[in-house]
Amino acid sequence: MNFDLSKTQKMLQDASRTFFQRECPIAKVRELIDSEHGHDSALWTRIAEQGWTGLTLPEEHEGLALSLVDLAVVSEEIGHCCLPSPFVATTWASSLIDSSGNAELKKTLLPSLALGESIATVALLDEDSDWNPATVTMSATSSDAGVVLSGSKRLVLDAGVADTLLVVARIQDDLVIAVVDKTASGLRMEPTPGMDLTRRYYQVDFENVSAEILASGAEAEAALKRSIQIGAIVACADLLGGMEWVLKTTVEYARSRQQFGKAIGSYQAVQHQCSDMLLMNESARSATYYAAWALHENDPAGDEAVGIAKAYCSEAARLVGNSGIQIHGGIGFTWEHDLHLYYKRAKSNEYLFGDPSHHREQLAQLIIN
Amino acid sequence: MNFDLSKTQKMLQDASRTFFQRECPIAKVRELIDSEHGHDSALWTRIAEQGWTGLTLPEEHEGLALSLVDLAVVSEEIGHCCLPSPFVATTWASSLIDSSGNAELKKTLLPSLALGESIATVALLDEDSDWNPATVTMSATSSDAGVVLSGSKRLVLDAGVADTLLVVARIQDDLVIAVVDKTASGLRMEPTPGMDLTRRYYQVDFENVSAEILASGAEAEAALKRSIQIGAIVACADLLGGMEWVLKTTVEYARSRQQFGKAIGSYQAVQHQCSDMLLMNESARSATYYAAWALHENDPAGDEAVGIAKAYCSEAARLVGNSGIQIHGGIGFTWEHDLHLYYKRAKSNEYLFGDPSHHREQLAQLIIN
Amino acid sequence: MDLNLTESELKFRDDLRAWLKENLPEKPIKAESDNDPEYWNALRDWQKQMFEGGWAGVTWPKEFGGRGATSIEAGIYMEEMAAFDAPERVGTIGEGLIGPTIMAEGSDEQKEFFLPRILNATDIWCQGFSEPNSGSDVASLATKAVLDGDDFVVNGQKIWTSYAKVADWCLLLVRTDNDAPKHKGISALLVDMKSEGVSVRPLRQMSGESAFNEMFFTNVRVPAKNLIGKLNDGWRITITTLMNERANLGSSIYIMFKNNLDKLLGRMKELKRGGIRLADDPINRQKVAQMYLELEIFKLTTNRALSKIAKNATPGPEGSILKIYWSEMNQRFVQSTMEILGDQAQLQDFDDGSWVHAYLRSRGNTIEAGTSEIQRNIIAERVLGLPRSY
Amino acid sequence: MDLNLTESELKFRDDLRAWLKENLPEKPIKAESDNDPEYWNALRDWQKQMFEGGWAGVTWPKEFGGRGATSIEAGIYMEEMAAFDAPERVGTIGEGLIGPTIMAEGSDEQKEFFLPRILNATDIWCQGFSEPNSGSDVASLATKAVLDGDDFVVNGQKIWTSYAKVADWCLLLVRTDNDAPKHKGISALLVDMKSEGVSVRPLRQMSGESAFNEMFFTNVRVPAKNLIGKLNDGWRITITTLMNERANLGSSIYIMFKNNLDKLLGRMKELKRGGIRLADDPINRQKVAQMYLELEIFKLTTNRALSKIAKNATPGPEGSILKIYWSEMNQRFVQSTMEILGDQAQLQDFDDGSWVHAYLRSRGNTIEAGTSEIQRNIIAERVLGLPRSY
Repeated sequence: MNFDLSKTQKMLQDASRTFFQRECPIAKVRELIDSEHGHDSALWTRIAEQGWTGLTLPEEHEGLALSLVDLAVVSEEIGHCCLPSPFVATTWASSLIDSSGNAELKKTLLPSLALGESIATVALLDEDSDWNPATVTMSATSSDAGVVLSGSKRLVLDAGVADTLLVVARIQDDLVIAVVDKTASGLRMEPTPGMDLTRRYYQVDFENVSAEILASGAEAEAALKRSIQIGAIVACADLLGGMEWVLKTTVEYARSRQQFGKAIGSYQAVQHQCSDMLLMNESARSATYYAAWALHENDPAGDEAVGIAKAYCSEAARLVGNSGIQIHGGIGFTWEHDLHLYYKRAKSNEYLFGDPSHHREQLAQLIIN
Repeated sequence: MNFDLSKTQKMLQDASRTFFQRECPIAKVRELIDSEHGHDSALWTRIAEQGWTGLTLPEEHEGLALSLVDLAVVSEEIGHCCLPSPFVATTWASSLIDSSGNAELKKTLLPSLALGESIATVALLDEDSDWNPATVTMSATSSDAGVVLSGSKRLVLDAGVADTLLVVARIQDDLVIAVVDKTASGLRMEPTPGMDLTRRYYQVDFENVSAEILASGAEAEAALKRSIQIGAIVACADLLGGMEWVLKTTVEYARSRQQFGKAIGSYQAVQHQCSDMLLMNESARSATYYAAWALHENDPAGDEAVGIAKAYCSEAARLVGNSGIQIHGGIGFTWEHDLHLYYKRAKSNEYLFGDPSHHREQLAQLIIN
Repeated sequence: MDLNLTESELKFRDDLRAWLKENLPEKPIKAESDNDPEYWNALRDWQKQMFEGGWAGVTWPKEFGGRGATSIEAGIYMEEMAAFDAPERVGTIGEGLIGPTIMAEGSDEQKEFFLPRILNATDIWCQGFSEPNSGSDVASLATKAVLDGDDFVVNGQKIWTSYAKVADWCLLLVRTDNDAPKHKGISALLVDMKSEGVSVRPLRQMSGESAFNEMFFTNVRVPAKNLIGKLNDGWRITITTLMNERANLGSSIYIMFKNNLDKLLGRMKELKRGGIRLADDPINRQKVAQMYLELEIFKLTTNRALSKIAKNATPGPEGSILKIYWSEMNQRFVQSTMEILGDQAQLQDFDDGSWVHAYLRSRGNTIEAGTSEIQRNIIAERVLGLPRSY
Repeated sequence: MDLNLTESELKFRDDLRAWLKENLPEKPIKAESDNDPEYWNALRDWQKQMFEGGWAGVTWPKEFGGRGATSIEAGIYMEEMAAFDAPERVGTIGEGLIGPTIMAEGSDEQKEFFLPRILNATDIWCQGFSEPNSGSDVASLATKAVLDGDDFVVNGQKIWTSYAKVADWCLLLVRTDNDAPKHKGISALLVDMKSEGVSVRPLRQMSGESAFNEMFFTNVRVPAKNLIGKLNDGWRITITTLMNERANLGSSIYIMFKNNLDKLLGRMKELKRGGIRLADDPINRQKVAQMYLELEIFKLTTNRALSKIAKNATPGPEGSILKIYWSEMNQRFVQSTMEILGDQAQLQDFDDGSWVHAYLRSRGNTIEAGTSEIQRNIIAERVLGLPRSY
């Protein structure tokens, strides 16, 4: 048993940290925040050149065929630098395509996603649905070319820059995943900005939009489940990287900030909060990397491991953020300080791919039934 | 608006504190703990001489006709000294009789309860039921003299010393409260000791036990509801008195215990726990006395005030106890130290008259519907 | 113990209600931008109107133009103002903090000049206490005042100042003796914000708005007669002011949270998630009930404190208990809200972004007006009598 | 990263399993009373049997009679022993703490004499560190040893000593220099518990049992050759021992809690309250899922630590993280259990009082083996590099 990253995984870690420190320092993050789409296509190209847009995709589709642990490594660095980008959306979408059995669409769609030449996203949530695909109600009707979609999807990540939308709907009782091109007629989208300044959410409306079918029925369910789990790993690693930044920044501040003639880090009230931050950070790390490993290995514990990680990391990152701001005092509460960028991103990650309450209930089903 | 106790209430507070300090110091508590019934009839007589066994009962039935605020005052002192006695059981039972419309049984039963000449208790909980009387399923059959009872009740307080048991059952859909004499044939009881060393719980089995009816139908429901609310006030005040003891004892210890050359109370880790203990103690005080006042005044907010107090005090006393033991360190974890007596009593109070989860759901019904 | 309002308390409340019904501006006063002069003028007008109606400085003694209200009436006042959603009181720092300080410590001349101008909104006040390097340790402040002829010459920087952009005057703490122990070398000056050398820069919070400011003082000349109290006695004066800051807020905070909770309950009844009405989810029910009960207990403890102040005249360090209670309650409150409403609550356009704003703004609650850590120190040391920890 | 067991780890596990299946006592070893000699003899026999099977001192180097197991194998060992519900290891202090200390610091003579006797259960060990007035501040200990001819003469009192009632030997910390700074005047002695002047008094815990003791030393003569390490160098030795105390426990704790959780899940499926099966109540489901996830993460972090120790050889202050984690997790765990099972869980005869015992015993978890407060200080100072707070 070896919990350490392998030598090549450590190289990937170093390479991605160096890359993002250089390519996306916090000034760049703030610049992207103020841009329309929170996306820099030149930067995206450089990320793709590293192969990270196709990290886990098969080599035949221009991917690197690396493991989900490697995906977690890169995602952690992305969270650590607070990168605004369609990385989560595209990774989710490409995993969904890759998890389907549709060889033809894989061949059509995956290579350009892997090479960073196109961007995709998934439109899952209905007005009333949650992250359990069983609650999706948007109905589709069969057509010659595939399906026709009408209805609305909310909280669609990066729809504004996506070339392809994978839309989850239902033909009668059967789940269907439909592939919608950005140019399709009847497609309308509106930005619905969230608390997280580094991500872009959209409301997407469909009015008789024609689409191809990626997968349907049990196959669609299985592919969707796995892609959501992969998305959850990405979100956990993103949270982990953010936590790590907050912890490090806060401990540094606690060492240098003086009050009452001493560094505030010498007061137990501050020390003990820092210790708890470390405890949560370490626990989140165990949970995230184990989940990535178990899911990749198709270990029977994979399902529960992902739920455990997502529930824990979501809460831990918020609590670490709370303490980080508190220990910084007033300055940590300003727009000028970078803490709030991480704090807000942690909230969007908390919801993405299911909040803690959702995952606890899923977990209860696994352990009770 | 005056949140202070009145002059006579303050006198009652002083008198009861002095009385219990004299009559039931902690050595006496420990002696009673080791006794069979956790009840000293001589002490009970002296308590009755003060009028406290009939504190809120009408004067015509030998009570003092004082308010529920006064009852809270005395109950707080009882909790503060950790008195083992059938006070909770008898107060609950006499409130139930008093809240019923049965003039005859009031005349028969209340005076001797008020004068401390007899002891009563309420048998509410079935095998599967909770503190919501609607979940009681034990069925009774009508008879000439009243009803015949068969079935079991659990967690009956002080059944071993009770002269009268008030049994909650159901004739078809109607709730019925039956009065069972301790000598009734077919009655069997077995002690089921709990964590709380200062209280005695029993399993009580009924096999064709004949009983008179105190109340039935809507009247029984209303009387039972009010008596449970009064019981909840007693439990809250008991918790409050215990919390106050734990806080005071812990702060004294933190002032005197030295580690690393300083009183441990000079470390923020200890200080801040003590501050939180005070905050909870003060909050519990506000909640308890307000609930007592509102219930007594039949204020429309009475129902919710009782639930608020019971949910809050139950959690607060446990958290205060946790910190009390933690700050005392090893010595606070010994049998020898008195902390555990309060800690265990807080747990039985937490369950009595409904735990926090129960009261939060009740409260949700009030505020949502 | 009698929690009903007395007859005079009822009359106070009813008079206020009647006046508010009559006088409340028809449409809410809202700022178009951070620097909208119309907004501030409207608020000044409202303050003047309140003064003319006899509803400014309600707790001030009648001799100074106030109403001589008790602490309980003051609580009623805050509660009603919030319940009527009355406009922000731009004079609140003057009324609540500066006025009482001037009454207690000011010269006759200062009282005569400043007090009426506070009540009728001629002067808006701010307070210059915190500095970038002295947050919790207020007494370590470095802004310096040196006597030069009849004037103090002030140099330094302050931070976290509410109303600095519009204030006419500032109660400024300055160091007047560098050699004395830090608490003994501080003086309090009444500074005209229009003085040369005063500049103000807004400070944006993580929740987006700029309610606080930085103030810079460069060779600002302050007449020596604007010293309040004795030279180097400023720390004692500060303590009094800070104590006043913590009392009395509870009643309006309660209404503010209560309104949010009602709004949440409304949303819970309307919205569904996964086919279930939010209000029917047992987990949501537990959460909202917990929010409700914590909030009600806050009101009760506030009322107990007011009831105590009504007898003992001055607020004590127990104010720290209320400060910790509401600030941390609000942080639990907003998190529960986010959990109950689910992912839509993170959107800036959901309910006008009010949940997002409440969520983010709450992080400041445990920092502003004395951090939770400092409040716990105060309780431990001044209420529980534990030895000093720092 | 590969979380599968290696081939040699699998072999270690399978060998152990095979041996346990063959050798585990048929019925559990249980004490009739606190002072039941049969109980302790049976435990000694079990320890001897384990030694003979090659399963005592698994992490000890082969030269000292051990198995030379890696930290990961040690984790497997703890996990399997717990999973098989194997009897308590009466030699655990000797194996885990005293043995490694003697190996590192003892003289050849000490090694030769003591080490084999630890493994074959000839000697049961206890450790005399804490004193009534030195709890968290262990280095302030007052038990005194004065050299008199060839012996040290020991006077003083120790507390919280496990196994003291049955121990043959004690690793005792004593003050040998009153004038030196507190950390520099401490020595470590190996004391024969049968020496004249040693007396032991059991200390009852709030959970009812007496697993700890007080020890009193009155003019106890200890041969000078039983000094371990150098005179006045006892503190350094203590630190090593305490570090060992914190590592390695995780794997057995995990199984213990896991068994409790499984028992709880079983109860939740059987029992109803208010007409609803406990396992169907959405609030209970949230609670039990939270317990489950916290416990699994504990196992993961334990495995990560073992994986790290396997490379770096010595456990570091990160052990404090695991100590805080499991002790506080267990306290949440028992409270959730009490909430889920409801009022019946408070009864002494419900599930043999195991829930009551677990609930009460858990309060000691954040006190024993270094309080949570001390552990947080250690993390802050030694892991995060924050300045010392006390």
